[in-house]
Amino acid sequence: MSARYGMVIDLDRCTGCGACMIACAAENNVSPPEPRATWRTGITPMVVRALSNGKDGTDRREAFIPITCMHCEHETPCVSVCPQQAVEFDKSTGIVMQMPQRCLGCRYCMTACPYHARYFNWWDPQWPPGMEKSLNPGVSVRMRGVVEKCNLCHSRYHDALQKAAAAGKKEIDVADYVPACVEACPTGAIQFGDLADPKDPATIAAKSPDAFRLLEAIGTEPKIHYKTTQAWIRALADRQSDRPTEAPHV
Amino acid sequence: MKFSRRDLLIGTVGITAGIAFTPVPWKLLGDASIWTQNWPWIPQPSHGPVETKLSACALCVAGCGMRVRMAAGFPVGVSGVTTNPVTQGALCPLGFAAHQLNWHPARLLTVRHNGRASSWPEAQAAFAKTCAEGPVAVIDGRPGRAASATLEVFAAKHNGSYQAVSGPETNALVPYAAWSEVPVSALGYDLENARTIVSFGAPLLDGWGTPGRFTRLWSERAAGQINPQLRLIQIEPSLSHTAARAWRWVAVREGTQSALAAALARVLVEEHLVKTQGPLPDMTLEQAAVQAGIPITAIRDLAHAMVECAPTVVITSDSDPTVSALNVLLGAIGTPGGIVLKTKMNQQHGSVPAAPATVRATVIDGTVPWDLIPPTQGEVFRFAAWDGGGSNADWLLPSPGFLEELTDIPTAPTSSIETYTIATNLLAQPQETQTAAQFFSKLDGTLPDVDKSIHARCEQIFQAKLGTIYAGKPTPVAQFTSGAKLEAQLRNGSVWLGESPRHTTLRCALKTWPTAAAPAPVTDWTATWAPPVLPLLAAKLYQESTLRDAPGRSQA
Amino acid sequence: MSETALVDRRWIERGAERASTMRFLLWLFPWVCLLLLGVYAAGLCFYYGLNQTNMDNRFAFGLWIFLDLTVIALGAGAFFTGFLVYILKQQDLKPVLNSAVVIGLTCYSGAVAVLMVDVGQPLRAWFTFWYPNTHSMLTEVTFCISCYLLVLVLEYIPVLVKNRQLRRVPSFLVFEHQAHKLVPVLAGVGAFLSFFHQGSLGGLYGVLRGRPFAYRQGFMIWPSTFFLFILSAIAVGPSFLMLVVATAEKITGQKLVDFRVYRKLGFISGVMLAIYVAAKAIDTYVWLNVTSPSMGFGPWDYYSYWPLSSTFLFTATVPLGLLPAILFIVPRTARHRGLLLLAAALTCCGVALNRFVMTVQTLALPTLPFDPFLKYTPSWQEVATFGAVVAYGVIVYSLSYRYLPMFEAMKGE
Amino acid sequence: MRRFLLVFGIGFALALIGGWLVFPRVVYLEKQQPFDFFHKTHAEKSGLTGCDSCHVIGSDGQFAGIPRNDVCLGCHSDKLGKSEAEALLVDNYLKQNDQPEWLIYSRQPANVWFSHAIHTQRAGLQCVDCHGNYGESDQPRIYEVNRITGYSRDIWGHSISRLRRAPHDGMKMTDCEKCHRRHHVEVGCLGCHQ
Repeated sequence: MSARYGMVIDLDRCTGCGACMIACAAENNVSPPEPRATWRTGITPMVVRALSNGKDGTDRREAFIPITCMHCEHETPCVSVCPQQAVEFDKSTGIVMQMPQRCLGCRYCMTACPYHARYFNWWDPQWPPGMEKSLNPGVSVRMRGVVEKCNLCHSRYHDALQKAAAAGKKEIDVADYVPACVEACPTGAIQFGDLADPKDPATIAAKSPDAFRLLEAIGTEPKIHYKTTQAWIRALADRQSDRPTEAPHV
Repeated sequence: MKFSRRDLLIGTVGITAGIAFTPVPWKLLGDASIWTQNWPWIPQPSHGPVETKLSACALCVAGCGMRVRMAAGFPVGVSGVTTNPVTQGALCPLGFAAHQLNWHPARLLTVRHNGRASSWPEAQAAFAKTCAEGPVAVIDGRPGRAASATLEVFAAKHNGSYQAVSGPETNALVPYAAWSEVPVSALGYDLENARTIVSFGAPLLDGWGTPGRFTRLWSERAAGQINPQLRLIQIEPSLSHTAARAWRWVAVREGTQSALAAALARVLVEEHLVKTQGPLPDMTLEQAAVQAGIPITAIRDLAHAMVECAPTVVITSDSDPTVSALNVLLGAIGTPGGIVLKTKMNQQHGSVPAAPATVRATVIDGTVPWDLIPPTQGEVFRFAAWDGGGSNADWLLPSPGFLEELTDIPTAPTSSIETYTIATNLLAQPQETQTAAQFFSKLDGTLPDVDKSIHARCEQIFQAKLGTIYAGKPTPVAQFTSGAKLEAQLRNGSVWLGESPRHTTLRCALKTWPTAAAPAPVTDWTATWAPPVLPLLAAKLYQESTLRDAPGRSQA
Repeated sequence: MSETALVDRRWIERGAERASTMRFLLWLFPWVCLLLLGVYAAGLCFYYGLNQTNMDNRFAFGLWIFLDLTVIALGAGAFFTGFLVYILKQQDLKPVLNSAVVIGLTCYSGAVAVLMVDVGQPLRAWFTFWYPNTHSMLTEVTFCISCYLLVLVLEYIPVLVKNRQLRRVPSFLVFEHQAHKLVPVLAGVGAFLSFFHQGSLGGLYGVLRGRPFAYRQGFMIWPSTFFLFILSAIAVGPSFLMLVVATAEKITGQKLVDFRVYRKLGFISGVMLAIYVAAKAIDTYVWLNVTSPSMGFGPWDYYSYWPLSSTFLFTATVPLGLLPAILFIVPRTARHRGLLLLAAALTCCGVALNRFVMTVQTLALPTLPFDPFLKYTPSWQEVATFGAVVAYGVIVYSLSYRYLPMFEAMKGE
Repeated sequence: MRRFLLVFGIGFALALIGGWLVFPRVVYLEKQQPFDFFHKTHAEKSGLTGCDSCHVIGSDGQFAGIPRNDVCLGCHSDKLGKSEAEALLVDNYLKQNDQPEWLIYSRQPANVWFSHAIHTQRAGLQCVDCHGNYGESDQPRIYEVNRITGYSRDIWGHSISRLRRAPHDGMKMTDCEKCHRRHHVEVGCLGCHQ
């Protein structure tokens, strides 16, 4: 069994509510922000960012784009650079795995990632007293000085595997493995599935003419696909229009 | 022979050499790095059996169904319930971190009197005293609960008043209630049948009503389509999240929504886009256009667009009769896809305003906006699980937090169909806390008990034989053989959904075009979030990312 | 003469002219202060973590990585001079060999020290040796640098035991003679290792497929930057060595080496620099016209942002590359001591600028279409640590100069 | 020269003694279990033969680990026998409905994910294959914790050198890997980590 888990995110359906971000943080034991943390030092394995067509007034158009680890299939930039195998491409699932306990925090992988989907723990994670009881037992807590990122809610994959084993099955039940962000999306904008399975709805969606991927020309074969019918978003994504010169209200 | 400095040197060399042939350096090297992987100051998840339970979120009036993952007896994750017919598995962003709220730094676990720590007996005594002196006003932020009945009875017994505070979504329905002489709680929007929705600043895609209900509709019928089945026209000064995703966004000048509404009314009637003949506003199209800062042609187009795809319904962000009147012209009241009457079953909770002067004590319960100032001179007792800060209540009384209180959840304000849910308390209620109902019952043992009233309501539903119970699979109430079975299902997180709305029984008479100052539109995205504090993880949205602006409400 | 001064004298080579103890201490004082400040800053980083720096998820590498790359390039003089003397038998460079070794040692040890502060979990750094990822340029760098550091230490010991007092320990003397036989071998090993990690440092960025500004095609597994870095390092090494010795001469007011040595070093620098500039020009052309467009990035994506626009590329290659090369090679200018040193200084700046562009500009440029151009200013902790490395270098070199016959010994032979 | 060797030798010997004999006693700290428990007695007296009669695996594959009080209550609703341990169990725990805080010998760190279900159901391993013959243990084992890492000594194993070890001695990653390699089971980092 060799799956290739991936997503197709319909940007036209994304309302930018941020449910995926919070669901992700809660599922993966990401601590509440350190008071000094900013959009450049925070930890958001799934982050929704705003897009705009750069115009003002009534011509202005805005959209939102959820960004997470793209689980690059080919020449995975972060895997080859890690000096001590803390990042790994899993052949059986296509998931790019990050092992914070192996990481020495050199941050080379972060400079290598074109999607900026990797996050460094600049501070030790902190919870108010007692809140550690609300931690997900399926995910170990990271410590200061290591890099983390989306592992595609791997603890849910574990549970699915275990359930299958207990039932004497080899393959997991597709319904048992759904990442937190996918589950959380109130508009069902995120389609999750096995892109290696030609019959999987996600695979079919990924092949639609409206579908695209970010920085495809770099050739890393990301497994997070996007979808839109809006011409201006497509133009922006394909780097046909000029980009912002200043950081988004920071 | 005696020991020289040279010997010491050589001896040390010998020891150093020897150490290398022992496990000491190597094991220490290994253990040191293992230590960094298990730093004592980094919390560890607890061990214990993991189970999944169903309940409902009682933090705001939406009352979404929640699937709660429990480990070692504590909630470690929440998600929506896909079998819930209303939310269809959705929750608001804040809901996903709600299970951490019980440990929020602002959690109230001690009785506070004018900022100083106090105790329950003292609070009881103080309250008993004031009760003896005069009438009591009870302000209920969550009317329609079983507990609300208890509060109402208590208020009545102490010749006081019971007042329900409602959120913007309920307020938006007030005008129709007034015009058609039915209680607000009986009204709802039949979004499922609407083809065009004109929102005057209502954050329809951003926390309006019940999460999931409209968002799912929108994503299935509108998202990304050039000519969608469901047209969402957003009329708002700024490009909000909803405006950004709407089929059309009309930028109106701040606070001129009434003017635009008036202009639209004129176009609709004068160009015979609607059957009804008025009433008409006094304002002329030109005046209105100037006020709203929108060219007349644009207003005409908008009016046409509104009726192109009927049925059309107008939704306001808060009570605004001048805009609501458009629905009368559009004939969107009592018709499919408009404002409809829910099938009525639960008894009504009227709201009798208190006589300010005479009231000696005011009790605030439920998720009442933190900045609410009760219109009385008397002592104020406020029940809250979290301290939102800056409350002017004399007494802050800690009440149960998230999933710590057994309560039922009446129909959500915007819903067009009656629903009934029970939010089972998956966590034990902390001894430090009391609900208002418990507090009152201590004074008066004869008050109706919440658990019993919930039982009674389940019985009611069973007797009426109407609607459907949504558990794993939907089961019509009529098929239930005993009320106990039905109650058990509801207590395990199932939802009762009433009959589909009646369209005929609602008549709405409007003599003249209403004139009222439009209230400030809901801009703060957390406005519909009832608890005074946000889950800490919410800061991911505005501190650790630039997705949203930090909310106006204090973060404690 | 005070007691301490007498003791101090006893450690100084007989007949060697050195400053008075007092003056020497005065000279050391500011540097020691700088060093201590840096150590304190580093301590803060160890205790509180890297939030003490101004780096962030986007600027994951900052001042320190720039420092490492530059310092190691400047230290290249050590291996290359050793290579010239022992392998290519250029005996006339022998007088500066010891200083080359000292410079190399300080540069490399300083760089490694800073790297240890730079990583988030220093106590796990040894994992790289236990679970190495052979595909990573960083693994290559780590292995080579740590090995070469060992080599430098071994090369330094013979110089160390030439000290007047240490010499008197018989076993040390024996060791020194044995070591001398070993030195050519070490030089060979050192040269090999250095070639590799100098290259790998370039590869570090050249392999970043995700950063079209840095990504280069190349030969086999090595991107072109691999070879460019070797060239630039070899070019700058002798220049830096020359500068240091000249400074030493200036401060001590003594003539330490013959001018011919300078010219030789200059000439080597010049030739290497010329080759490097040519190679860099070709590389840039290929990159801008073939590599980068194939990834959907054009020059505009890199050079439309002020302040780090194309001016840097130009400055690094022409006034700080071509110009010094000419000054070094053309006899009329090379004869002139001042111009020679100016050229050396320019070369050092040029290479530093190149390293800056590779490290900082790469991270400042956006890759995602909706990303902004980012800025970063190092925190005082970062700067202080940087300063500490410089101070450390000065102190070690000063001590070595004072107590070791660095130049005398070589003259003697 | 002889004297040199002598002094050097003494130093060397001291180091060896310290490293091999003293060091292990220093890094590991002995800890007391809540009360004595005898697997053998349970196996013999109550006929609870299989491990899974107490250590169950749920339908969803969850491993219950050490049974909770309700399981014990099955038999120990009131004191069986006069032993001190029995008294402790019934009075201090079962009656108070307070779970004894057992120190778990084979407890893996938080970043390890181990599924008993997969290893027993799919791979068909027996409990003894990894845990040894607990069932026959007739006296309580001492629990030792590493002062630096907080791990149970069973993880490193009782042989400090890890060279000549008993079959079930040691539960480090290398031990897992060895078995996986033997059975050609390939899993990525997150196959066993979380």
